[in-house]
Amino acid sequence: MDQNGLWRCEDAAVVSQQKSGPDWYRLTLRAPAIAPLVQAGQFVQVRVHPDGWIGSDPLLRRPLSVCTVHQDELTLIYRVVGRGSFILSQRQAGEGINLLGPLGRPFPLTAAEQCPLFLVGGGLGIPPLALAAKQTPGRRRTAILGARSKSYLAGAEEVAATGIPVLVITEDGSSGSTGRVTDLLAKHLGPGDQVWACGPDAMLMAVSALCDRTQASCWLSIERPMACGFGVCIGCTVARQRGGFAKTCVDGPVFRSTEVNLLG
Amino acid sequence: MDQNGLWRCEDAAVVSQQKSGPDWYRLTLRAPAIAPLVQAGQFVQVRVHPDGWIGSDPLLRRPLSVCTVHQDELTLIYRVVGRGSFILSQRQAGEGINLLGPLGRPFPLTAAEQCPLFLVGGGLGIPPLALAAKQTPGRRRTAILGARSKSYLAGAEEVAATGIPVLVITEDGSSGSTGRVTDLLAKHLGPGDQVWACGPDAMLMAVSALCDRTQASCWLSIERPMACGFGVCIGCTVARQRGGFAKTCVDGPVFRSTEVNLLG
Amino acid sequence: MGEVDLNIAVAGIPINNPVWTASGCCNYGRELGTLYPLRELGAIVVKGTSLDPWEGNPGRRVAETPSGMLNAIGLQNPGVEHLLRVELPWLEQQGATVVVNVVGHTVAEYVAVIQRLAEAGPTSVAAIELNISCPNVREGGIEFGRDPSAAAEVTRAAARVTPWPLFVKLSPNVSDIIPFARAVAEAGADALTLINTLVGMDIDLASGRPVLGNTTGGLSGPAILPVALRMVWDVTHAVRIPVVGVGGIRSGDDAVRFLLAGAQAVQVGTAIFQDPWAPIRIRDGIEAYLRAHGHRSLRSLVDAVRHRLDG
Amino acid sequence: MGEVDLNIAVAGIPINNPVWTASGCCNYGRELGTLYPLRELGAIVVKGTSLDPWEGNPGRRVAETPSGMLNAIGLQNPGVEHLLRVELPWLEQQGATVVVNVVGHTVAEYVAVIQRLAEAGPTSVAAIELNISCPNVREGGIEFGRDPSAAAEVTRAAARVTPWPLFVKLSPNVSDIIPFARAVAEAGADALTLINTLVGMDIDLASGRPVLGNTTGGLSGPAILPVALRMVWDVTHAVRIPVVGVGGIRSGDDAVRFLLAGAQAVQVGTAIFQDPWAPIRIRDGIEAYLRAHGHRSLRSLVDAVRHRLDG
Ligand SMILES: Cc1cc2nc3c(=O)[nH]c(=O)nc-3n(C[C@H](O)[C@H](O)[C@H](O)COP(=O)(O)OP(=O)(O)OC[C@H]3O[C@@H](n4cnc5c(N)ncnc54)[C@H](O)[C@@H]3O)c2cc1C
Ligand SMILES: Cc1cc2nc3c(=O)[nH]c(=O)nc-3n(C[C@H](O)[C@H](O)[C@H](O)COP(=O)(O)OP(=O)(O)OC[C@H]3O[C@@H](n4cnc5c(N)ncnc54)[C@H](O)[C@@H]3O)c2cc1C
Ligand SMILES: Cc1cc2nc3c(=O)[nH]c(=O)nc-3n(C[C@H](O)[C@H](O)[C@H](O)COP(=O)(O)O)c2cc1C
Ligand SMILES: Cc1cc2nc3c(=O)[nH]c(=O)nc-3n(C[C@H](O)[C@H](O)[C@H](O)COP(=O)(O)O)c2cc1C
Ligand code: FES
Ligand code: FES
Repeated sequence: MDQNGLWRCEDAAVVSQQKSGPDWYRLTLRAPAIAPLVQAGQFVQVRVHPDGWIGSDPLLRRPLSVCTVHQDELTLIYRVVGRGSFILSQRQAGEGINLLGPLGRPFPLTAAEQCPLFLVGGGLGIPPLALAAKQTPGRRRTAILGARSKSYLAGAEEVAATGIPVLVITEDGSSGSTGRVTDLLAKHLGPGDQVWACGPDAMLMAVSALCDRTQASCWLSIERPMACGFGVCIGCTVARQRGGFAKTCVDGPVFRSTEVNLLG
Repeated sequence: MDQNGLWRCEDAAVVSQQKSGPDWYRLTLRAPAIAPLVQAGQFVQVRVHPDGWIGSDPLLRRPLSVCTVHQDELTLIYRVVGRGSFILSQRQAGEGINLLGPLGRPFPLTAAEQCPLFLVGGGLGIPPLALAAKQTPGRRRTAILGARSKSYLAGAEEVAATGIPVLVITEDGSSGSTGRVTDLLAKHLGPGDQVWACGPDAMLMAVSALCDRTQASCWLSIERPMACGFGVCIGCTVARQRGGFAKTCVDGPVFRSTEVNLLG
Repeated sequence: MGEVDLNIAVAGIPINNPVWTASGCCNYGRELGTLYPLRELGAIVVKGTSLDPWEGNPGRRVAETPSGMLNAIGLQNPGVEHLLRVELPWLEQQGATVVVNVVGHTVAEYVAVIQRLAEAGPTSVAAIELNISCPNVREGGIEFGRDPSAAAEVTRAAARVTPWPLFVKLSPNVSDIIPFARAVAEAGADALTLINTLVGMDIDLASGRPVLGNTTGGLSGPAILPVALRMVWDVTHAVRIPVVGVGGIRSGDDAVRFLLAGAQAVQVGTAIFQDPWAPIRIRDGIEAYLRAHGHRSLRSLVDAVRHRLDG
Repeated sequence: MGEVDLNIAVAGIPINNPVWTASGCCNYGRELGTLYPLRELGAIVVKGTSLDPWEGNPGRRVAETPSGMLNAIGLQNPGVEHLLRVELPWLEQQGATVVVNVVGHTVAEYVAVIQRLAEAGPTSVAAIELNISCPNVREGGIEFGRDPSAAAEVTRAAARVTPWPLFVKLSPNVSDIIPFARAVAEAGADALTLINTLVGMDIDLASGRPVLGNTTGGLSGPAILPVALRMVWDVTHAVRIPVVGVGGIRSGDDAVRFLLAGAQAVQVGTAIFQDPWAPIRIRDGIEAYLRAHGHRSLRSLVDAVRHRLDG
């Protein structure tokens, strides 16, 4: 198979798989064709089945954001929410996992802006921010990470490991301050600042509204159910503010907040 | 779950799984609830998926005859022919495999007949004859086992291990004499003898015709695709000579040759 | 946490839980009865029963498909006299709630089965379920279930003679199921069961010929769940008589989807073949869902859905 | 062992292999084109194309089901002008064989799309495929595909204006597909594509509401293969025009089943989402089957099946 495109298909080898929280896992894969290409905010489409599995259920791949990249390895952090993620959590070191990727439009990494950059993540929105911190070395960054409680701060370690300042907030106060990421962001955000946010829709809408009020610019990484992940099915749409729909898999997952209407 | 019936459902543990021929495997399972109950000719309905697999494909269990029983362990010998048997072949020692069984009407083990008994098996019809030899200690038995060539004599070792005389025949002469089981059987069978045969339909029909000509009595173990394996779907039928259809899963798989019409 | 009350009356039949076994997937209950008491089932819908014994189809009868299976049993059954003489007395001993699925080639045959049952008056029978996916020999073999007026005719005739509530089981192989639901409701059906199997087939690669002896067969199992759920939804939004949902259900969550679509009970078929305890598991799964969602009873969920449908 | 010749002409279009990508599952080919040359595909059937751009449906558009998926894209597409200006010139450069899938709300809209294409006369276009599973706004939203006379009407109008062979893609959501096949064949269709998706739905357990923004969606993928295969079989036994099979195909063996049922080519849709190389794998699988069964060419298998159908 010819793979000269910008995205590849490869059987990645499981380097390690660890349960790292109540319901979330760290999965490191050796993926020499894909890992070096990944830009922060991009994702891979994961075939969750064992090697050689003959069967058609579950049918579709599962999209997971890349959390960190080290040479030819990449790490995914994911929560077990259904059968796909459950099956994935059963794969062990040495097994193969088929990936398509890297997919999607990354964060605006190349924009050489000088303003402060806030990386805001909630729950399973935190992992991609680790790569975002790593791939923006020239910028003044602060991470603001939230979850319902300490053990759900999946990926916070990876963000902290990049060395950037990290502010943590949990709903039950079990780590950092008590409250939600917007409570912290409101204290630090100033006009002209930039925010990259990843998390559930409700959080993204609150962050976006705060940015509007503060006159900060805002990018959102949006999750929508996907069938293909590479642009052919038009299944993963989000409404555009100017009308019509954008594909979150190729036009996103990262959008300027002013481009999209999460309720549309 | 209440399991007071004659058949049980249990998560058996894989004791060992070995590829033992070009396309066939020996699978030994610890199945304390089922193993002690098995009578020769009976089968188990095997859920081939890994433990906890969440998915609906393949949907149905796979019927496999029991080859040997040792205390709470049972051994299955099976050929990889499609996706179910392939998935089964990937299961490893320590994993769990869910079984229903023992199912089906066994060979007429309790009939205390004095005539010579020929156990005739072709290909994957050989394995259940090992248990048949073991469970008929008081009888004068001879096994006649055939396959296309030596490496396809799956289960012949288990039959030989029971200590009964074994005659082997292969189509290419790579083991024993050259030809088909009926060639050997014709040489030894006499009027009033008894034959228990298991193998492909074409072989069963040839054996049955030979028995008719020789005035020997004949029992056949018949394979039909099954949905349930325990009598509720009426999917596994074979035509009865007197009209209508019998279920191979509960009325069989072992039938008196005069009961059934394999072409019907 | 208190008990969740799973009792409900469907078309006047009181059942202790909403999970029934589907016709043709539990025979007459004897096999499942060796595993658990049949009283644990909301009801047991027995194999399609005809006036005289039916032999069924020759050749291969079942084949597996992706997340589903095809069957071409051909409604093999030993007939109504056998049911009355052998099966119903045993089922009565078990305390089972029995629904008799009735089949026939002509309206007169359907009627005769029900009349014979009515005459004998077995107390274990709680309802009649008309399987109208049978070839209508008088109309050149077109199914009763594929023509609304034929469906109405057989329903009307059955309603006239049945002393029990009448369920009509609809075929999904139609352009629009609503006219069928309306026609049989008007003709006197007390409740609807849907769906029966979709027509499908498989071809053998070696011979190039159909795998099943009957060429085509009925597709069942998880593969058809989305179609069944849509038809239940369509029908509950169009007619007022109770609906029993069936098609691909293999978990409590699957069953709850049908209840949320407006069904008052569900039937489990193909899932039994993989797991004979499936109906029990599904019942327990429904109970767990109700508890987690603050319902003290199944009635409370069913009423809430009805309210939404009416609103 | 010599080469197996996969060339075949379907309704007069010469194609170099029988595996096409299905409409709506390959967009306009750009994404797959980054992976392999589009000339490797027998043909590419582009996304349903309307006169003006269609926005598509709001809310959730896809959901997974057992061995299948539901989609409610709502035929989002940028319209025929965009196709002509942007997509077809690029497809022509790639040397792709293009089939344009056409959609409309009225007969006039279907006709206008084809006329506009005919006017521009792009050389990459090899055929038109009418998607008649669209709501017929003039008839109160009932699909063209659910009424044989409406299907015939739109086919007749399209046949009158198309300079290319006309394929009509039938809906499986009908009681009997044969009258549709006959009606559109008589109305001038050169070939038939079948099947489109089955109507299904899913319900969210937390909210109790439909998962898809559009309530119902189209069921595709392996789950529907047995239904598609049966409809292809029914139609090839009833009409003489060529049939292209589609529905759940994900391997060479699956594709061969359709060829054995009488199809002359196949389309691959949902399988692309799991494996974008699926069409290539399937083509190679067909070739391997032909070789193993002693066919020097696809034509030889297709002719053998035709002979059996005629016999
Ligand atoms: C671009 C992108 C990046 C993502 N990155 C991460 C990540 O880094 N870590 C992580 O834990 N999760 C991430 N998700 C969500 C993750 O894809 C889902 O949790 C996962 O697909 C659930 O699959 P399942 O089979 O376990 O659940 P099921 O609910 O059984 O899945 C059924 C179907 O719903 C889809 N689905 C379910 N939940 C979601 C969801 N939240 N978003 C999109 N589709 C969903 C599945 O893909 C599947 O098709 C991401 C999603 C997207 C779109
Ligand atoms: C009572 C009984 C005992 C058997 N004992 C043995 C044994 O000891 N060793 C052994 O190797 N095989 C045995 N078989 C055959 C074995 O069940 C099939 O080879 C197996 O089911 C194939 O499954 P698959 O998924 O690999 O093949 P697929 O072809 O992918 O299976 C598809 C479907 O066809 C059915 N099927 C396919 N081949 C057969 C067959 N020959 N008989 C019945 N159903 C079939 C499967 O169960 C499944 O439902 C037995 C069959 C029966 C009925
Ligand atoms: C093997 C088999 C036999 C069936 N026999 C009957 C029958 O006799 N009467 C009937 O109304 N439905 C019959 N059905 C249909 C089921 O009752 C049910 O409607 C259908 O299988 C869908 O449900 P499921 O997916 O849970 O199996 C049969 C189904 C199967 C699989
Ligand atoms: C996401 C999606 C979009 C589709 N869009 C169209 C379309 O625009 N026009 C059309 O005729 N069919 C459309 N279809 C139907 C497919 O072309 C095909 O007929 C159907 O999906 C069955 O094939 P499959 O199981 O291989 O996907 C679409 C299918 C899917 C899954
Ligand atoms: S997931 Fe298919 S286009 Fe985005
Ligand atoms: S396999 Fe179901 S009755 Fe025999």
